[in-house]
Order: sequence, then C-alpha cells, then structure tokens
Amino acid sequence: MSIQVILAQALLGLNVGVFYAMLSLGLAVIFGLLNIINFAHGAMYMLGAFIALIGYSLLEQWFGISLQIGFWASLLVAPVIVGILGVLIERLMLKRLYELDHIYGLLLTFGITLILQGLFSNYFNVSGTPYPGQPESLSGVVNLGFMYFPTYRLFAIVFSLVVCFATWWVIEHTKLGSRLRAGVENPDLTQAFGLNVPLMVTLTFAFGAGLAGLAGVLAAPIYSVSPLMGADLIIVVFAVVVIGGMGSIMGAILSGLALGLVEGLTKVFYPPAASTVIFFLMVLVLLFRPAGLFGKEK
Amino acid sequence: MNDQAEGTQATPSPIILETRNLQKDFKGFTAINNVSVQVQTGSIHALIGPNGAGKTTFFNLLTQFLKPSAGQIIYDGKDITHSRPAGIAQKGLIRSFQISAVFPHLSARENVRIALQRTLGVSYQFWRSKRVLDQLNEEAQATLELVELGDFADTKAVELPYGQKRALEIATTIALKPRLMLLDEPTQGMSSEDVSTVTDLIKRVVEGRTIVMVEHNLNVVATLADTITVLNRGEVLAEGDYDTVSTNPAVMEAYMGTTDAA
Amino acid sequence: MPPDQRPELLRIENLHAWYGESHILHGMNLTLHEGEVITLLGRNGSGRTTTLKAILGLVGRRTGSIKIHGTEVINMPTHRIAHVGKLGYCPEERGIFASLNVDENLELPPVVAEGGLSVDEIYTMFPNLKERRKSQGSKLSGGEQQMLAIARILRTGATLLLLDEITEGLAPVILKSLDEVIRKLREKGFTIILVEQNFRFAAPLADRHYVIEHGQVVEQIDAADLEAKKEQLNRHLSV
Amino acid sequence: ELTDGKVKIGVLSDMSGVYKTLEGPGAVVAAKMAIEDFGGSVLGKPVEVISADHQNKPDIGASTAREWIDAKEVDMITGLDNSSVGLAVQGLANDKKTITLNTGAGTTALTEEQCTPYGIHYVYDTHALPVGTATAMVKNGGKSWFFITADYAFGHSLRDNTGAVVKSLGGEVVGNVNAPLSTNDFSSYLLQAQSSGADVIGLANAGQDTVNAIKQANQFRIVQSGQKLAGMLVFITDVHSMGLDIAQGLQFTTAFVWNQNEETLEWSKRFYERHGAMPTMVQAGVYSAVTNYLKAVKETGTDDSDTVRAKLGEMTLNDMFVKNGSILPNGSMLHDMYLVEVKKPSESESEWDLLRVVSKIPAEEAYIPLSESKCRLVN
Amino acid sequence: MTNRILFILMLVAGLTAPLYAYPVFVMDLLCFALFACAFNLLLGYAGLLSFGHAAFFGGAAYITGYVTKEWGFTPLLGILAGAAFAMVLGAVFGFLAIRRQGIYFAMVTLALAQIIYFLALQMPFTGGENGLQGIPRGHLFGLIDLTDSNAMYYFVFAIFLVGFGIIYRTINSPFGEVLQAIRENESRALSLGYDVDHFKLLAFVISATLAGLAGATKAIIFQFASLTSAHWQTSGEVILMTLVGGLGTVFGPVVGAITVGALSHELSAFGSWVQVILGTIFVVCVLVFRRGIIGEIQRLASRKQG
Ligand SMILES: Nc1ncnc2c1ncn2[C@@H]1O[C@H](COP(=O)(O)OP(=O)(O)OP(=O)(O)O)[C@@H](O)[C@H]1O
Ligand SMILES: Nc1ncnc2c1ncn2[C@@H]1O[C@H](COP(=O)(O)OP(=O)(O)OP(=O)(O)O)[C@@H](O)[C@H]1O
Ligand SMILES: [Mg+2]
Ligand SMILES: [Mg+2]
Repeated sequence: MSIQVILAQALLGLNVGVFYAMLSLGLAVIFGLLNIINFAHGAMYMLGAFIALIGYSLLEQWFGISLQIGFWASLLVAPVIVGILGVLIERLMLKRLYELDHIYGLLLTFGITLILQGLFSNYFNVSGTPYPGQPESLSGVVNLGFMYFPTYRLFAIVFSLVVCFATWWVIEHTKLGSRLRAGVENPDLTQAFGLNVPLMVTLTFAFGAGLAGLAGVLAAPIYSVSPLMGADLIIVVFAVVVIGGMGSIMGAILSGLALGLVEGLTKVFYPPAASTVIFFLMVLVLLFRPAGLFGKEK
Repeated sequence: MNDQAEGTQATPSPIILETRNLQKDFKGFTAINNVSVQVQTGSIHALIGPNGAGKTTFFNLLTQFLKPSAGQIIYDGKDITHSRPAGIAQKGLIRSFQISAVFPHLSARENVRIALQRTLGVSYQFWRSKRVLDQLNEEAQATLELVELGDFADTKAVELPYGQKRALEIATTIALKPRLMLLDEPTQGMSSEDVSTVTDLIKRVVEGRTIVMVEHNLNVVATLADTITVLNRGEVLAEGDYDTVSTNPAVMEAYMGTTDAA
Repeated sequence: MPPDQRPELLRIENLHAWYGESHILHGMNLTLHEGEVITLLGRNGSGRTTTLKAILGLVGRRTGSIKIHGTEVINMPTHRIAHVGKLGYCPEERGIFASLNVDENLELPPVVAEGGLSVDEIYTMFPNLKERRKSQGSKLSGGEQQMLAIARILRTGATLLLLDEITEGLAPVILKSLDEVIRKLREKGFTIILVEQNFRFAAPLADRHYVIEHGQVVEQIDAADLEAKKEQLNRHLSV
Repeated sequence: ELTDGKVKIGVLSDMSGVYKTLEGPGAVVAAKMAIEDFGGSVLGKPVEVISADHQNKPDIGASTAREWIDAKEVDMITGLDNSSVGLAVQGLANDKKTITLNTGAGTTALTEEQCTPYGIHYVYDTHALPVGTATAMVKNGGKSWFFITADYAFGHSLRDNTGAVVKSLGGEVVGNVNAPLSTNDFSSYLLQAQSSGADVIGLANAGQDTVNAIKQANQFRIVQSGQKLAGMLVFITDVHSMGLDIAQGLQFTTAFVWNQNEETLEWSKRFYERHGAMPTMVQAGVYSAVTNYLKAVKETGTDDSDTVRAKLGEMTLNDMFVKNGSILPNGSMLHDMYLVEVKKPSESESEWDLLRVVSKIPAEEAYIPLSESKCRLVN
Repeated sequence: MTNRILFILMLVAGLTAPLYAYPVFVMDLLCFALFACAFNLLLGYAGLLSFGHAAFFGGAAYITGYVTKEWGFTPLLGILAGAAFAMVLGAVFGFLAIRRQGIYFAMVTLALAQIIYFLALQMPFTGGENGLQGIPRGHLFGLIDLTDSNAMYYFVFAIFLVGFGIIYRTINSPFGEVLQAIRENESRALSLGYDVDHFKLLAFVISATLAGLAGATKAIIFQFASLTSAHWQTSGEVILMTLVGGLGTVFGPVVGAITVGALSHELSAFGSWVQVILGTIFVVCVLVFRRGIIGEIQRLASRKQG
C-alpha cells in the first residue's frame, strides 16, 4: 500500500474524527457539568442536520414561508434552535433528576431519542435525503498532491477543530471556565458564593446540545440527512468519551480525532472491524487506564 | 515499654504488627518515609501528628487500601505487604473509617449479622434461604448489648444518632472478633460528651485485642494510649507513652506550636 | 458603640428547615448587629451547620423569616442571597475546588460589594498561599486549605462571614495563626458567625454565644457573662 | 372452499427503516389497489389485508408471520423486502404450509439453496440484477471491476453473481472491500476503489448504502476522473432522493418503469394519487402478486396452499407489471427485466421522470435456468 | 405478603394464558420477563448497571441454536448448553468489568457486548445478518412434541418458573444479604473481610446465566437466533422493562416485560409512532413514575398500612 493511500485514508479518518470530537466534546461538557449522560445527543445531531435541510428547502412547502436559510445561516440557526430545545429539556425534565442515579438521566434522554427519531421517521425518508444547500464556494476539490479532497470536507475539518479548541480554551483558561468547573465540583457551594449555577447548567446543556446541532449541520452536505443518522453514532461517541476520560474536555477532543484516524486505517486494513475497533480499544483502555486516557482517577 | 504479659500468652509473638522501613511516594512527594513501628499485642497504640503528617496514609498502607512504595508490613509474624484487603480482614485485622461506616438501610441487628455471617461460611450460598442466618441473632444481640445498643436492634442504622452509629460500627467490628483494630480518628467531629462515650467504649472492648488509632484529641490519647507514635512530614518524630511524648521539645514545636495547647 | 446599638444586620425569626423528610430546625430565633462576632455552640447534630445552610438556602426546604440588611431572603434563590446579604461562607468541609488551582479558587467567588481585600493584600496576609498559587486545590495540606477557604471570601467584599468549624482537624500550631486572622478581621469590622466545636478557641473571640439544641436556641450568653454562666454552658455542652 | 370464510393477505414489510420507501406503506397501498381492482372479494367472500413492520429483523418478521398464520388466519404473505427476513419467513411459512410471494428481497437463496414448495420470488433477484447492468458495462469497455459490498448475505450474493457475469464476458475483478451494513461514510472504500484503478466500481449494496456511496463518489470526483459506478440494486426512489445532478448517467437494472407504457402509466398515476410517490418495481410487484394470487384462488375455488401453488405454476402471468411471466417449481418468477439509465436533468420532464429504458433483458437471460438450479425441489 | 399474592396471581395467569392469548407471544413475553428478572438481580440488588446483557441473551441463543441444529442436541440439553455458554461468558465479562465502578462498569460491559455482536456478525456459523435459522424444536425428553404450541408453552413456563425461583432464592439467601451490604457500603463490606469482587462476580455470573437461559429458550421457541437479540438496543430494552416494572422489586421486571412487550406488539401497526409512544412512556415513567409499576403499588400498599 502506497504512502499516498495511507495519507489519504488518514485524512479521511481525521474527517470522521472531527465529528467524533465535536460530538464527544458536547457529551463530555454535559456529563462533566450535569452528570447526565445525554443519550439524546445523537438525536440532536440529527436534528441539527434536519434544521439545515428544512430551512433550505422545505420552509415554503411546509409552512408557506418564502424564506431560504442558507448553509452559513444554518451554522448559526440550527445550533440555536437545538440549544433552545436543550434548554427546554433541561428546564422541564432533566432538572428533576440531578439528585438521582445516572441511569435515570440516561433513560430519560433515551426516551427523548425515541421520540425525536420516531417523529422524523414519520415525515422523512429513513434512507436519507440529500442536503442541497452546500455553498458554491466550497463545492470544489483541492488537489493535495496525493489526492483530490473535497473543499467542503477540508472546511469541515478546519471549522470543527477551531470550534473544539476554542471550547477547550474557554473552559480551561477563562474565568467563565473556572466557574463552570467549580459548579461541576460543588454546585451548592458555588451557588452560595453568589453564582447562578442553575443558569450555568442550563446554558451548558444548551451549549452541548448546540454543538451536536452544529455537527449535524456540518455533516448534512457530506452524508444524507436521515432520521437515524445519530442512532448508531451515539454509541460510538460514548465509547470515544469513555476512552478520553469521562468529563475530560481535551480527552474528548483528542480521542475523538485519534479514534477517527484509527477507524479510518482499520477500514483499509480490516474493514469488517471498522465499526468495532473502537470498542476493542475501549476495553483495552479501561483495563489499563480505568479513568480513560485523560481522565483523573477518583 | 509497655509489656503486657497476658497478651503474650494469647499469641505466640508479643509484637502483633510491625512495619519495616515503610515508604509511600505520591508522584515525587514522599508521604511516608522510612517508618518502622512495632505494635505490642494487647496494647492501645496511638498515632498523632500535625495535618498532612501522613497518618491516614500510613493507615491506608496497613490495610492495603494503598500499595507501599517500599518496605514491609509484618502482621502476626507473616509478611502481608502484598495481601488483598479482604484477606487481611479475614486474618483478624479490621479497620474503621474516618467517616462513619455502617450499612444505612439495614437494621442494627443485620449490620452486626453481616459481620458474624462471614465466619459461618455460607456467604456464597445463593441457593439457601437467609433463614439460616437466624442462628446468629442471639450472638448479634449480645454484641449489640455490649455497646449498649440492645434496644435498637431493629432500628435502621440510618436512623441512629451519630454517637450510636459509631457504637454500631464498633459492634460490627467486634463481631468479627478482630485481633487488631485500626481506628481512624474515632472521635473526630464529636462533642465532648460523645467523645467520652466512645472512649469508654474503646476501653471496654479492648480486652484481649490490640488497637491502633489515629487521633487529634490529645485528651483521648492521654486517657487511652499505652504507646504514642508521633509522625511529622512522613517520619517518626518521637515514640513513647504520653508523658514522654508530650514533653518532648520537638513534638511541642511541631505539633502544639511551642506552648501547651492540650 | 456598644454592639447591640449598632444597626441590625441579620434577624432570623421562627426558622424551620428540612432535609427531605427530616425536620432539623424547629423555630430558630437569632439577631446579629454589625461588627459583632457570635458563636453557635452545641452538640453534634444540633443543627448549627444547618442554620448556616438555611441562611444560604442550601437546605431542602425552609420556612420562617431571614432578614439581612432588612431584606427578606427566605424565598430567594441561593445565588442571590450572597449578593443581597454581602455574605461570605466558609463551609464545614472547607470546599476547596480540587480542579482549580489556588489562584482560581481565590478568584472564583464573585465580588458582592466594594471594599474587599485585593489579591495582593490576601497574599500578604497568608504568605504560604502565595508560594503555592499554581497548585491544584487537592494538593494543599489541610491547614493551607483552611486558609484558602477563609481567604477567598475576604476578596469578595462580603462583610458578613459564616465560618463553619474552621478549626476542625487542625493541629494546635495552625490554630494559633487562625486565631490571629479572626482577630484581625474583627478589628476591621467584619460581622462573623462562628460555628465551633472548639470552645476554647471560640470563647475569647466572640461577643455573644448562642447554644443550640435540637434546632432551637436554648441559651444566649454575652461574653461578659461567660464566667457567671459557665455552669449552665457546661451542662448544655457537657464540656 | 375457503378455510375460514375469507381470504386474508399479509403485507409484511419494513415500515420504518431503510427500506420503507421502496416497499413499506406503498406496498400496502398496492395490495389494497389489487384487491379493489379484483372487486373486493373472491368466491363471494371478502378479501382482507393486514400489514406489519418487520423492522428488518428476521426474528420479528418470523414471529409476526407465525402469529399471522397461527392466530390471524392469514393465507398469503407478501412484501418481505429484506433477504434475511425473506428467508426466515419463507422457512417458517413452509413449516406452516403457507404461500409467500416475496416481492422485496434480493437473494437467490430464496429459490436456490433454501427454496421451498410454497415460496415464490416475484420481482427481482441478485442474479437478474447484474445480468443486464454488468453485461452492458463490460460491453462498453468496463473490463476491470472493484466491488464495494454490503457485508451480509444479500451483498455477498450480489457481488458473487455480478463477478461471475463479469468474468464470463472476459472481464476481471481486481478487488473487493466489504463495508459494514449502514455505513454512512464510504469515502474510504471509494478511495480504495479509486486507487485500484478499476474501470468500474460495483456497488453490491442497496438503499441508503448505495445512495451514500454514489453521493460521496460525486464529492470525490470519482466519475469525473474516469471511473464508472455500477449500482447493482437501485430503486427509482433512490434516484429521486439523490437527485439527477448526482445520479445522471447511472445505469442499473429494474423490473418496472412507471412511465414505460400506457398501462403502467395509468396504474402508476392512480398509485401516485394515493401514495404521493411513484411506485417502485417492488410496489408494482406487490400489486401484480396479489392480483395473480387472487386469480388462482378464484380459478381453483379454494385457498388450500398446495392447490393454489400448483395453479400459480400453471398460469401465464400477464398484467401491467409482467408480460408472459411464469412461476418455476423452485419459486422463481420468470419475467423480463430492463436496463435503464438515469436521465440528465435537461431530459427530465417532471419530478418523477427520471429513467430511460436502454434495453430489455429477456427473462431467460435474467434468471437462473432450472437446469442449473441448486433447489432441491428441482434437481 | 404482597409477594405471595403476586406470586399466586402470576402462577394462575401463567397457567391459564394459552386459553386467552396467543401462546407464542406469551412465550416471548416470558423469555423477556426472565431476562429482565436476571438483569434486575444485577442492577436492583447488586447495584451494577450492565449495558451489555444482550450478549448473554443473544450469545446463548446462537449456541443453543447451533448445538440443536448441527449436533442434534435435545431442546432441553440445547438450552442448558446455551445457558452454560452464557455462564462462561458472564465469568469472562465479569472478570474484566467488575473492578470498574458505575458508569465505567456500564461502558465496559457495553464494549464487550459490542465485540460479541461483532463476532455474531462475522463468525460463519451464525449466519451473519440472516441469523441462524431453522432451529428444530424437537422433542422434550424424547417424548413430548414441542412443535405443539401448548406443549412448548408449558415447557417454557416451567423454565421461567425455575429461573424466577433461582433469582428469588438468590435475593433471599445469605449471599443476597452480603450483596445488599455491598451495595450499601462497599468499602465497609470489604473491611469486614468480604471479597467484594468475588460476590459481585458471582452475582454477575448468575445474572448472565439466567439471561442466557432466557435467550436460549427464545431460540427454541422461534427456531431462530438473530443479531437483534445481541444488539445493544436489546440491552437498552431490558433496562427499560426493568424500570417500568420497578427496579429492585421481585415482580417488577415481569410486569415491566409484559407491559413493554405487549405495548410494542399492540402498537406495531403504527409504524414509527410506536417509537414516539414508547419514548413518551419512558419519559413519563422517569419523570413521575420512577418506582415503576410494582414499586408504586408497594408504596401505596405500605401507605395504607402505615
Ligand atoms: N493521593 C495523594 N496524592 C498526592 N498527595 C497525597 C495523596 N494523599 C495524601 N497526600 C499527601 O500526603 C500527605 C499526608 O496525608 P495524610 O492524609 O496521610 O495526612 P494526615 O496525617 O492523615 O493528616 P490529617 O490530620 O489532616 O488527616 C499530605 O501532604 C497529603 O497532601
Ligand atoms: N444532607 C442531610 N440530609 C439529611 N439529614 C442531614 C443532612 N445534613 C445534616 N443532617 C442532619 O441534620 C441534623 C443537624 O445537622 P448539622 O450538620 O446542622 O449539625 P451540627 O450542629 O452542625 O453538627 P456537626 O458537629 O455534626 O457538624 C443532624 O441530625 C444530621 O444528621
Ligand atoms: Mg487524616
Ligand atoms: Mg456542623
């Protein structure tokens, strides 16, 4: 196998990796702050993609609104809408579960996932609808020397990396971040100091959900938009978060990228295992580093 | 210093527990450094020292909750440095916790029964009815009475007041017929009244057993301890009975802050 | 000005508090004037910590009246109380954030009023904290954690300090420096509620002592009467 | 005489998953149309339809079928658009002596290794599909092939059958990669295919997998840089969902084109009015299968499976879907297939005007001849 | 007390079920009920959330299917072989996972189960996506023809009762007492000299074996072993069933399995709406109905008494 092919495959792996990173980042942020395992994260990713799709091509047909929300606007609109949904879910439901065992949050969001998936399956083709709104400016290919790479994918990689590292920087290096971390560790005391923890929690959940929505918009031009697009992804993303270390922001980002690469290369060397290799790794990691690669032992 | 003749009869060795050059490092920081301590059978041995001296760490090493970086732990003539936590408990070395450790939703009797049950050897028998455990009720009741909890046998542990929780915890420990008990700050955060209750209790149950305890309350130490080891910065600063230790200038400097605070 | 003629700062009336089903405070009454230092004494589980938490709204449910600077706070969400009451809280278990370093811990609580100490002033007051500014909270020794817990509420400009068992588990040598800190704060005019097990530590610092039993105030003793009422106090606390 | 005073037809299909659009609720519509067109009753007794979702899970399919037969007096089951489900239900129905008219599944195992006396495979199979497509492509110079195969029975069977056709015409298979079912990112496999330098990239998969692969091939300019894509199983709904921009020029084999002639057009329009989409070959097949089943019942005067099955074997099938079709003893329904090409956007006159028939593949060429059948009922 | 009444109710309902319900469907419910009970033993009584129980359920089904189909095992022997396989698999999973806590435990079990799923998909004998089909029902003790629905039904009901009995006894055994102690305060149990890991492991193995028993029985009933049973969604479903019925109650999982099973069956005609409706039920359960059906009944009963 030539080095060109390996390089090309690695780049594709990275492409998958940025989606893992972005999704697991949102999941890690939510888990870190709320101790909630957001099973609905995959559904929110799907929702993001659908908002982009509906905004681009169905507003008129469905609601009689003659408005078209283009790709760039979707990058803003979809995360905001998904974020608002996140606010509703957090305020109306999750809020009542914080004192309880993790599994209740998991179950609730599992239920929400079923609802969202079911609803969209009723109105949309499960086998996927293409997103027609990919901007002209990104529709070309870039000659990387060893391969032609779609400009859009390159854009998605760079854009996601910027979002991921910006998020990391905010959480680890700003006052806002230190307040969030304090809120995670001891919400009561943080509140007693005069910080509005419930609001922080709500906004964080909304932010995590918004990240999933954003990933969905980014994915729309690459994959078909389908009601089930988040269903299997979510399990893989869980694994990514666990490998990175539950609640570790950098862990989620780096292991997302790394596992995308690993998966990409597995597709070359032993394709049948591509969807399982991450779970093998997860078992190994948990056996030798129980708290994940970047997690802290309790 | 404190030879207890009758203890020597009960066990072949007068020294029940010994550490040899014990050491524990946390990422470049040495919490326990070259500590060699001998505990006489049948004595109450107290461990004191300023905050961060390494007392809790030392305890955790003894009970295998932490693995030593170097050195040896000899219990009853055998090297237990690398034993499993449960295995050590089965040999009669039992610890209590800094925070109270009971099974909150079991009754006081059931709490004690769980301890007694182990010696019955039926604990893995998932095919038998738990009624086989009723034979332990009498002994459980007797143990509860020893710590004056006889009337609370059917009360859930979570509903007991703090002092009685401590008592229950000790009852559970005694039920295992330990030869060596490790108590970590048994009076921490207690009001003076509870402190004296617990002190009495310890005095009462010490018969035939050895106790190693960590304690900040010097009154308690003065009343109970036969031998005191003072730790400072992970090393043994002084050792001896209360009078020897409390008048040691180095101890006064490091622990009490020169004047007598006790 | 004698303490009880200074303006009233905190008034608690008929305060009840619950953790879930268990009813802990049964009608607390307590008044505090500006610049006073009081202690809450009592046995374990008598409800002293709970009183502080109830003021901050950290208990499950509470009823009655809590007025700080004349404002009713009983129905306020916790995060507003600190601002309204210019409150600083130092919890029983110290509450140092393990994932934050010393600087971050120090700068975490938002400023609630003018006139707090600057970071530099604080580091002058607690020189050994300065050495460890970049260490994680979890790596500090017990004494340093205690220092930090007090230091960080001084920065916020809070003038009413709720200090819970700040001497617990500390070696005598550290107690001495804490004693000095509290004296300094007192001189600067801070109002302080001390919850203390260590009566020997608290007695010389306070203007007044409240004895709490089963979630109620059963005795109130002025510092001046302490000698006279020693007998009574001993009975309550069985010191 | 009818055993239970009525004829009950079960449409067991994917109602919520990846195959929903190609069969699913549309198949129920088609079955109902067939019954109405037949007059709503047979031998003076009512004809009913019952439907359920097999969720693409063979166990759910089989247990639903079992309940239908045991407890709900279902006489015939159709649909079954998934090879695994199809095999499971056909096996079960055989135990229960119930006729299945499989319209949706592809695998030739239904009429070969696992054939049964009651199982009929009606619309297409993994042998019929490549015959037209692969032949046409090899003849146009696509000598070397690289397969991207859905990693399950259907995909393997499609790949092997296509490979055989390619080799028999002097072409060669230079590589293959098995992609897990429901892969959403084919780019890696596509690049492997690209670097193999093959003339043709054969997509031995179906549904969303095919759509994704074709879309992504477009992103990576694979067709533009000279390689051809061969979709082995493509439905009109897939083309519709991809859009002509992406799908144009794609050639594949189908059993039915809705606007091929007056008869199909008339029926398809009626179908469109009720369903909101034009029929796939599978949905049209359901109509035909139900109609012919009812004919057989009517002509034999019974719903006894053995009798009806024997009658179906004797009939020559003729309706808007099939011309001169016949059902072989192994269950294979012999009929002509069509090689079609996706129109250019400029050629399309309406939303669903997507395909152009290139050539007809005669039934004898499309299907495995009885003489070569591996079915134990035949040889 | 309530338990005795419920048990009699269950017995009567079980014995008479074929009179008013489609037996194969009831058998399916019984398998899921047993599966949920086995799962509940672990989560409800040992506090361990396994997200990989489908591996035992599905794995055992494949083994049972294979040995009865290819090696001609009798149905009973085949089922026992499946359960034995689940036991071994449970020991392996348990050995790897038991040292992990909470959510990590759940994740390790999930990962291991995904690997089993991968094997089920790839190994030649499983039939991949097609599943292992045509498993014979055979004759029980060489005498009773199990292709007869009623015979099969009572055979399955007997298996269910045995499995249920084992779980009930385990909960109320000396071992069960220690499990409860471990769940309440693990480090204390350890310091009392209990090898906590061994107890958890044993609980895990028992649970896995019975989950396997349920899966193996299902394979014989439907003459089929498929990927569905080994998929992670099956692990999710069993959690849902247990919670709907009542976590940590003896009968909860049975009631939960029947409720969820019946519901998805009755609603199956509604296509994707099933998902929406089930999802809504779960959301409602988690928000306002957390004790589950049996848990709520018990609470009401004890309220009336108190
Ligand atoms: N896991 C750990 N990692 C790093 N340092 C640690 C760890 N555990 C303890 N230490 C350090 O080891 C030293 C000894 O700690 P230890 O808990 O044994 O003190 P101690 O004597 O019990 O004090 P105290 O009276 O406050 O309970 C302290 O400086 C502490 O910061
Ligand atoms: N989170 C809680 N949930 C339920 N009960 C609690 C909780 N916290 C405290 N309690 C109970 O409330 C009562 C009063 O507790 P509180 O902490 O106020 O006592 P205290 O006077 O501060 O004593 P201590 O010396 O133990 O700190 C005790 O009986 C205690 O068991
Ligand atoms: Mg300590
Ligand atoms: Mg307190």
